[in-house]
Amino acid sequence: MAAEHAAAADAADSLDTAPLMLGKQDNTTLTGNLLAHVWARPDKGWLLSFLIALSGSGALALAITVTLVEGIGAWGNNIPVGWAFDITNFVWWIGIGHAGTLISAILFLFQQRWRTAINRFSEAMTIFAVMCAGLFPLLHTGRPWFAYFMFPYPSTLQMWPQFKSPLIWDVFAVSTYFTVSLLFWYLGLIPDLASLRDASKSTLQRKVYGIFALGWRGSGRHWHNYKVGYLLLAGLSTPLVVSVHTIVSFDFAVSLIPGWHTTIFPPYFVAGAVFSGFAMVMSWMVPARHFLGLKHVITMRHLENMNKIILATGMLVSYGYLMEHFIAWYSGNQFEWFVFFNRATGPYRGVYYLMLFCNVLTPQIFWFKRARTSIPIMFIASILVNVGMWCERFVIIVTSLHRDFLPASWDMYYPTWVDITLFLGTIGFFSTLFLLFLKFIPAVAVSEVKELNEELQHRPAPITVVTGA
Amino acid sequence: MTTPRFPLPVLGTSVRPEPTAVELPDEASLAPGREPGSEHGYGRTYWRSVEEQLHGEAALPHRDQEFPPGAFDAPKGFARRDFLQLMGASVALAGLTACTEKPVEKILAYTRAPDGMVPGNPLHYATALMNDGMAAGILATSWEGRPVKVEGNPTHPVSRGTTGPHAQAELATLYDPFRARVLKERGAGRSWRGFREAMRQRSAAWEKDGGAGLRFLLAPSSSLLTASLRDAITQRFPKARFHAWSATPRDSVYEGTTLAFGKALEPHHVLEKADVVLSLDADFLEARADTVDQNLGFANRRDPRHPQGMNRLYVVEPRFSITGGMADHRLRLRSADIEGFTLALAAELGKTVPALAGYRSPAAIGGERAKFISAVAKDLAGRRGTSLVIAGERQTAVTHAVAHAINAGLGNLGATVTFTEPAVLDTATGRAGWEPLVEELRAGKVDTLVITAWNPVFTAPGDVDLQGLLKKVPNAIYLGLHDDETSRAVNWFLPAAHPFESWGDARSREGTLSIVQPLIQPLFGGISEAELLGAFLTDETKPYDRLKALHAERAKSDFDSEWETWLASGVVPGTASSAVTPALQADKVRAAVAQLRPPPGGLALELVHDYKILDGRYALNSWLQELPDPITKITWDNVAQVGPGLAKEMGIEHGDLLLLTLSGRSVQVPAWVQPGHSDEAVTVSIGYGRKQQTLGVKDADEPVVVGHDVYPLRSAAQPWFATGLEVKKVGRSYPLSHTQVHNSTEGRPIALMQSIEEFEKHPEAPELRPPVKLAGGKELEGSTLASVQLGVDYSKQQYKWAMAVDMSRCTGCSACVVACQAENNIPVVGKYQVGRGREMQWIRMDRYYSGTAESPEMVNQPMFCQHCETAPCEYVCPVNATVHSDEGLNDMVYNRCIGTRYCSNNCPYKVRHFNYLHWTQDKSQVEKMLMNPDVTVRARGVMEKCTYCVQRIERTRIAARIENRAIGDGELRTACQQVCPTNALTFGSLHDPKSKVSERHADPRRFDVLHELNTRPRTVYLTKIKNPNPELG
Amino acid sequence: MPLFPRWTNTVSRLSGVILLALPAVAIAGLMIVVRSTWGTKQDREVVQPIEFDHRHHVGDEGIDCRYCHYTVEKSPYPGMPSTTICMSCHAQVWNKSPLLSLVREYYFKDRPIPWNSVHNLPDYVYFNHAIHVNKGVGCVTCHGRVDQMALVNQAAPLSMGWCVDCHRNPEPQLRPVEFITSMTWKPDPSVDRQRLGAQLAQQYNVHTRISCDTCHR
Amino acid sequence: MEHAAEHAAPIGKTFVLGRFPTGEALVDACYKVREKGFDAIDTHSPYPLHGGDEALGLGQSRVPRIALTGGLTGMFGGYLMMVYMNAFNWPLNVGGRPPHAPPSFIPITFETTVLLASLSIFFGLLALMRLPQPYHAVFEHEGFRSAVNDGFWLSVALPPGSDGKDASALLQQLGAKEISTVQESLE
Repeated sequence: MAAEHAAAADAADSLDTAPLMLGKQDNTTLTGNLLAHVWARPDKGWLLSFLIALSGSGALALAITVTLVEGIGAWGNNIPVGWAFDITNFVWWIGIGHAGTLISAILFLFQQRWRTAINRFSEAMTIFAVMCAGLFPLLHTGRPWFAYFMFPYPSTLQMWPQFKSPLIWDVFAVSTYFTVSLLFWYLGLIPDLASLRDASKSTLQRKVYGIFALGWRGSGRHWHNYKVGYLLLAGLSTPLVVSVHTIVSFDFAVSLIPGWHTTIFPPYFVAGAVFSGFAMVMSWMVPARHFLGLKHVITMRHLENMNKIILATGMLVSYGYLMEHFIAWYSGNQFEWFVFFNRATGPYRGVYYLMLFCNVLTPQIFWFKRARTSIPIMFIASILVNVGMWCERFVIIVTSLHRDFLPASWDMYYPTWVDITLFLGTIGFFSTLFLLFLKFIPAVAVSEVKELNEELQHRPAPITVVTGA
Repeated sequence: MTTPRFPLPVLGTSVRPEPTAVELPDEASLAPGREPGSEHGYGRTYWRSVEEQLHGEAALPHRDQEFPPGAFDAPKGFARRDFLQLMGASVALAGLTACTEKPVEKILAYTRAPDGMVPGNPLHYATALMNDGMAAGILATSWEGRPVKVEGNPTHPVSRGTTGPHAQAELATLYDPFRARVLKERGAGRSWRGFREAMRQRSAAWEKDGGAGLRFLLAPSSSLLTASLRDAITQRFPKARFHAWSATPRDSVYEGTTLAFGKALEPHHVLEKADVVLSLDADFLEARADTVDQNLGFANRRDPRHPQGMNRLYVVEPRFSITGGMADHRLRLRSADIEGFTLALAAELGKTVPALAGYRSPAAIGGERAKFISAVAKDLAGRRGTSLVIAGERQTAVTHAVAHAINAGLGNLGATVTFTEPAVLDTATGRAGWEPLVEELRAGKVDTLVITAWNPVFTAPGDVDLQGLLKKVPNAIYLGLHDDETSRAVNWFLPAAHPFESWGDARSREGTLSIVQPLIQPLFGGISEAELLGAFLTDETKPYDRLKALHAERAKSDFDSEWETWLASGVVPGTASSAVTPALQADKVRAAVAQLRPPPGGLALELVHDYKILDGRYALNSWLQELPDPITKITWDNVAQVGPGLAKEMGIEHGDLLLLTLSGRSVQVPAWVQPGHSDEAVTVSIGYGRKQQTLGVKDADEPVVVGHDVYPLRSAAQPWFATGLEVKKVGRSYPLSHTQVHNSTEGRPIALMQSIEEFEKHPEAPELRPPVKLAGGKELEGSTLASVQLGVDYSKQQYKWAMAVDMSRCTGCSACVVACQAENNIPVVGKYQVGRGREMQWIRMDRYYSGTAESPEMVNQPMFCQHCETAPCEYVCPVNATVHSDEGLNDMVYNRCIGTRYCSNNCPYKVRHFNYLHWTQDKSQVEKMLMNPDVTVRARGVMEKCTYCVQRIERTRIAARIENRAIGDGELRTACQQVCPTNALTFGSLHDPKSKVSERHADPRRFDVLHELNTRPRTVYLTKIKNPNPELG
Repeated sequence: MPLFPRWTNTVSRLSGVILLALPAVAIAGLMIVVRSTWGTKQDREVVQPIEFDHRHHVGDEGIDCRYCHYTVEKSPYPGMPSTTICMSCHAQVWNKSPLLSLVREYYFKDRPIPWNSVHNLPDYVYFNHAIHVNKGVGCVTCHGRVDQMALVNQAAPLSMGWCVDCHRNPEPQLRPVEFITSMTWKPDPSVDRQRLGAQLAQQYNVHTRISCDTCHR
Repeated sequence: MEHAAEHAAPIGKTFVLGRFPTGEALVDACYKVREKGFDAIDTHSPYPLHGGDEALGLGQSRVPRIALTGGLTGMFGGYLMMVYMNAFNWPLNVGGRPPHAPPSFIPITFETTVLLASLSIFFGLLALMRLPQPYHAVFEHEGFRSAVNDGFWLSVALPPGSDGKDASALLQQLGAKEISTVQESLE
């Protein structure tokens, strides 16, 4: 028994290039500095960025109001381009959310130790990203006040939703995804909330955190069930996260529009989602670990691993592009082929080439360790990848629609200020929530890190997740 | 649309025998710029007075429930809009439908129900519409006294049950809230009685001098009533003179016949009999109200299976016209050169046709033209008696005369071309018509000028300053529908009554007389021309009585009963003028020809009347303004069309502003590079460039200038074309809104065209092997692919609705687009929104070019919902808002739609249209009267599309089921099918193997657009067949 | 001293339950409301400008519905009586009654009487009276016992579900057309209602449709 | 418990708490304390202890079964819902597709499965752990605040009547640092 464990540990070691935790930590010190940023009064930097983010949310509110009062006509959409920025943003945000679940669930199942430091952070991101994403399916409808038609409830019309439509699948997938992520996140949060409750000096804080901590007292009998529940939720989230982006890709794959009607979409969308998700985590983590003083728990090892994943998924995405084009040519379907020809030579080619640059070329730099371990490079690269993935969705949606089967119906799409404000607004909204999260909730999973610390000090084995005798 | 009935005009509450102008209470209440649809809006004052009388302010009806008197339950039409509006607006804030409490609707019944009217069922009244005085019979569908749709009158020889786009859009003019509503003297409101009084005073003076200073400038007319009034006036004032003016004169036609036959005659082209047709810049297929019958005649011969075989059409023209688009061979030529071409042709023919010997071409013609001429000549000579040469109205008298000579030489007179006495009162409606008047005006001899011609100040050629001349006229009177340039230049302005508001009569091109009966009381207290002329007479007889008196002696037996039959059927039987067979004065023609000199070279200016707004008289008609031009697909603008060669040479691109200068006068017009256009000419259509209130347009509440005015370039001497044009690029670009940006099919098998030989070789459409049969062999299915999925079994249902479009017949005239707009309450969105790709017309008239830019071939493909049996739009709708009906219609349920637009994205034909903004919001009461109560008015945020006119299907079905019978083939017609001048569209049930639509579905030419997607469209197309001359290969 | 006193245990659990239950209750409530007579406007009392009493005209006098609603058999609309029809009787009967003064006023001023509509379908619904009346759907089936209504009110919910139910299974609602306007007709209890219905459906060749375009255009 | 309630005036449960320096010490202590016959014991630690479950003598968790039940309910419930609505209650002709289209129903079936499973796990957990429970006797001891941060506590629930001397003594000898006896308050 012990022998196996040791072996497993060594195996893990051989890969461990950099340490997962810097310096000698014990539970007391960890409690001290992991919670420190919660006690600290908000500094200038935080306030400034929060102000900016808040104004972003304001812009979002304005854009939403205009859309509701004016109608979708306030956007640039038209016939044939019925979807544009709206669905582009939706897919982009949903994709970003995926990294969180991937890190917290999949890496958990694979018992990746390095996940512990970053999972809380990325789960939060998931939830906020899905909130931003969820806005668009609602907003993009012409009559959002009738959106409840999409829910299966017994109406006096005796009408039901139409379950063959991928949009309905979306409704179920996104709402399920949001609910499950929220539960998963909160469940993981309970011990830390308790920790906050009991570590705090002010009674008000104690009471507030106390309410959310539900009276957690670290009971062994609780841990007994808790571990299993957490594991199962992780187990469920894993296929869920895959299903969500698969279903999102069905929005396109199930249609018959050339450029959409493609069987490769599900895997290629999921890869893209993880790709952009990790990039987004990176873009936030680099500054966060610096400003919140978490360098000792979020080490270069973490960042490097993430860069490796970015590289890997980047390659998957590039393969996706390659296949799309190949099949379009190989199918001999003139409509299909024209779409890809048009992407590269048509009026939107700029976006297309930007996409290729950001998604295919940029990640290649992570073949080099120096790049993988250089803070500025990985930061810039992560931003570029986010841009690139947005472009990808734009290319897929708009260039496929604006020139499809009958040339007489072809037309152009140009965004209006409302389109752009909506997009930037969601970024502001996302940042607002995220900054609040960083301020009031420990950015790393305290109890898990403590456990990891324990592991690392007398390294008996990787975290055991098997229960019972 | 139940079985057509022609009930008698209802005398009583709904339609009064004669229009009566509003007696204005006092000048004070006539503050100018009164808001449309308010106080003087039809009905408003009416209701208010009642309600106030009875119960005072409190009892006033809800402002959204005002409607014409006698309308029963009419709020349906309006409240529908308001209800959906409510959803759109207030619900947006409220969040729940339950939160919108509708006010109690009022139901207003008749006090005395008019006989023959069943509230809730429309009636059809026969009347006529005029274009430059020549009538086409129509039937107006009227809901409780509210005309909402125009159809052709099947019993009328010209209309033949169809109309062009203009007749369809006439209602938008009738209900235009910007129509003039106040009778003014120098801007101050006056009453009709006051005006008559003023005239009476003046008439004393005229009686002394016999009306030496009394002049009339009338619109071209064929009205016998007008004629009798004119006689009466000339009797009273012998020196009074009448002139006619139209910006689209047909003078050259009559001058041509005068030259050829010694007197003005009206030529009629019997296209049904013509095997070979040569059009000398004659756009005879444009479906104008007065010539719409020619379309059907021509189209019937485009059928390759026609017993006499398919006809062949040669077109010689400077620009690319609708007719040119149908041509088997086209030759690009400046109008100025067409005279020469005609002579050359005559000369060529002279070699074989003795009667035509001795003609000589003024200039030597070589190369392609010579080849063309010899080929045409050979073809014509080979078809004596069944060939036809048509000269265009823009062409010179000589061209016409020579054309007649050729027809005579080929023995076509009396066969393919016949003649009658002109039906119009004045054959000179252009320069010749008014030059004497202009002289008198210059001399200041005119003291009273009565103008009923449409807006002559605007349409006057650039070298006649009518506005200035009118200043010299102490008493200028203008009768017009709108406050316009002319009304501002005269001192008496009278708001005119629309033809649908007044009694009158009119004759069609070949003489058939129609009684014009009012369908509705004058909305804005308009005055008819007859009334105005009556004001110059002593007897006060109303036009209605005059009319009856005038036609009294026509009656064979009992006048009153016959009179009502005439009204009901829309034509007075036996009034068609008898054909005359004139003798050609060959020597006179030769003499005239001898004078001809070859025209100067260089760029020529080609002025044409616009396909949509003609000479500008329809410029305020938002339906026609928004209609894409049949050729250029441009909306809300006119352009300077240049040939591809010239464009390359000068580096001109779409939308570049050009400075056109001709004899010192110049205008700016945006350029349009038109394939197939002559490189030696620039074509601009007249009538645009007026500052106007654009009705029903979301983004333009302020008056805006629409298009560019080119009348300044026109000269009285050369109304249609002139050489010596200078073109300069201004260097700026001008935004144009067109509905089709891409003109080629990209080699995709979409709009198929094949030559007759190919068709003979293998009759099936190239893209399609014969339609497969299902097990059982009865069902013809849309797809020819082995289907991956089982079809739905429709055989249980009584009907299986389907449509077929014969692209050989379709000219692209776009009448169907407007008809659909009228029938289905389709909103107008305005230039800006069209530019953003948000036009709403359910029919998109796709137009593709093939071949070279210099001599392209055109294919028209009306594209509307294909009602696919395996519709891609349906399975992506999350809320079941678009599903299939049991009879195979692709239903669109507006009130279920939440507007995800997924259906449109997934529609390979992109025929769905989305209400991006609340187009139907804030319409005036008058506009609301235009709405078809049988069709839901869509709100913002819902998808819409062609429904196969489901409202007509259901009405007909219910009528039939009440009578316990089946719907017969042809009993039920969609709006587009009914209007189509070439009968290109067919609709019916595929379960009836004898139905027209079944025949066309079985036609070898039938193909399904994008059938490879296995959408199984119910709407199928028949390939376009061309009949090229092998010699021109 | 603990952070929370003991009673908070109960409170916290209770509040948790309430938090979850609240939305469920709210939605259920809404569904009940739209089905209530208030939601369907069945309980709404519509006052008319003239005190016209159907009890008297239909019940006591036994005037056939079609005498006033004269187009019900040939038009989508039942046809509101023109004032002439009122006067055709009330020129002789009660021609001095103050109750009818308004009718006379409207009549002689040649102005329509502004009745208030009671059965008010949404404007995107096209209900056709003619076809129903001709195929054996009696007035009373939808309008209720008008002969017992002083002030006509909406008898049926007029919800889409209600329409569809009948369109799915019309037989039980059919009656011989000769009794179409009868308020009191009851099928002979000896015959099976469903059978009678089926037989009538056969006879009038009734086949109802539930395709959307039947009512929405 | 009931017994006591019947006879004497009700008194809250009493617990003896003891803090141990490390997790291992705590785990060992558990075994010892249980040997001495105290079964109603519990550990309190910032993170799950190694072998903590065995030390407390806990068997299989019930959570998996709860999850399975929830998941199956979601699966069948979801699929049957769609079949009823689209194929049974009102089968509409949607683009000629069969009203009962299993492939198109799979995604939602999957989602409902996951959703119900997760919900049942979460709420099942709360139920099993008797949470929320803001008050517990152990909180009576101020020092216990370390339990969720860096302390490792053992709590022994005393049988009614016992004063807890023996328990405290035992803990002392097992090397507990900070020992106190707490009583559940009744209001």
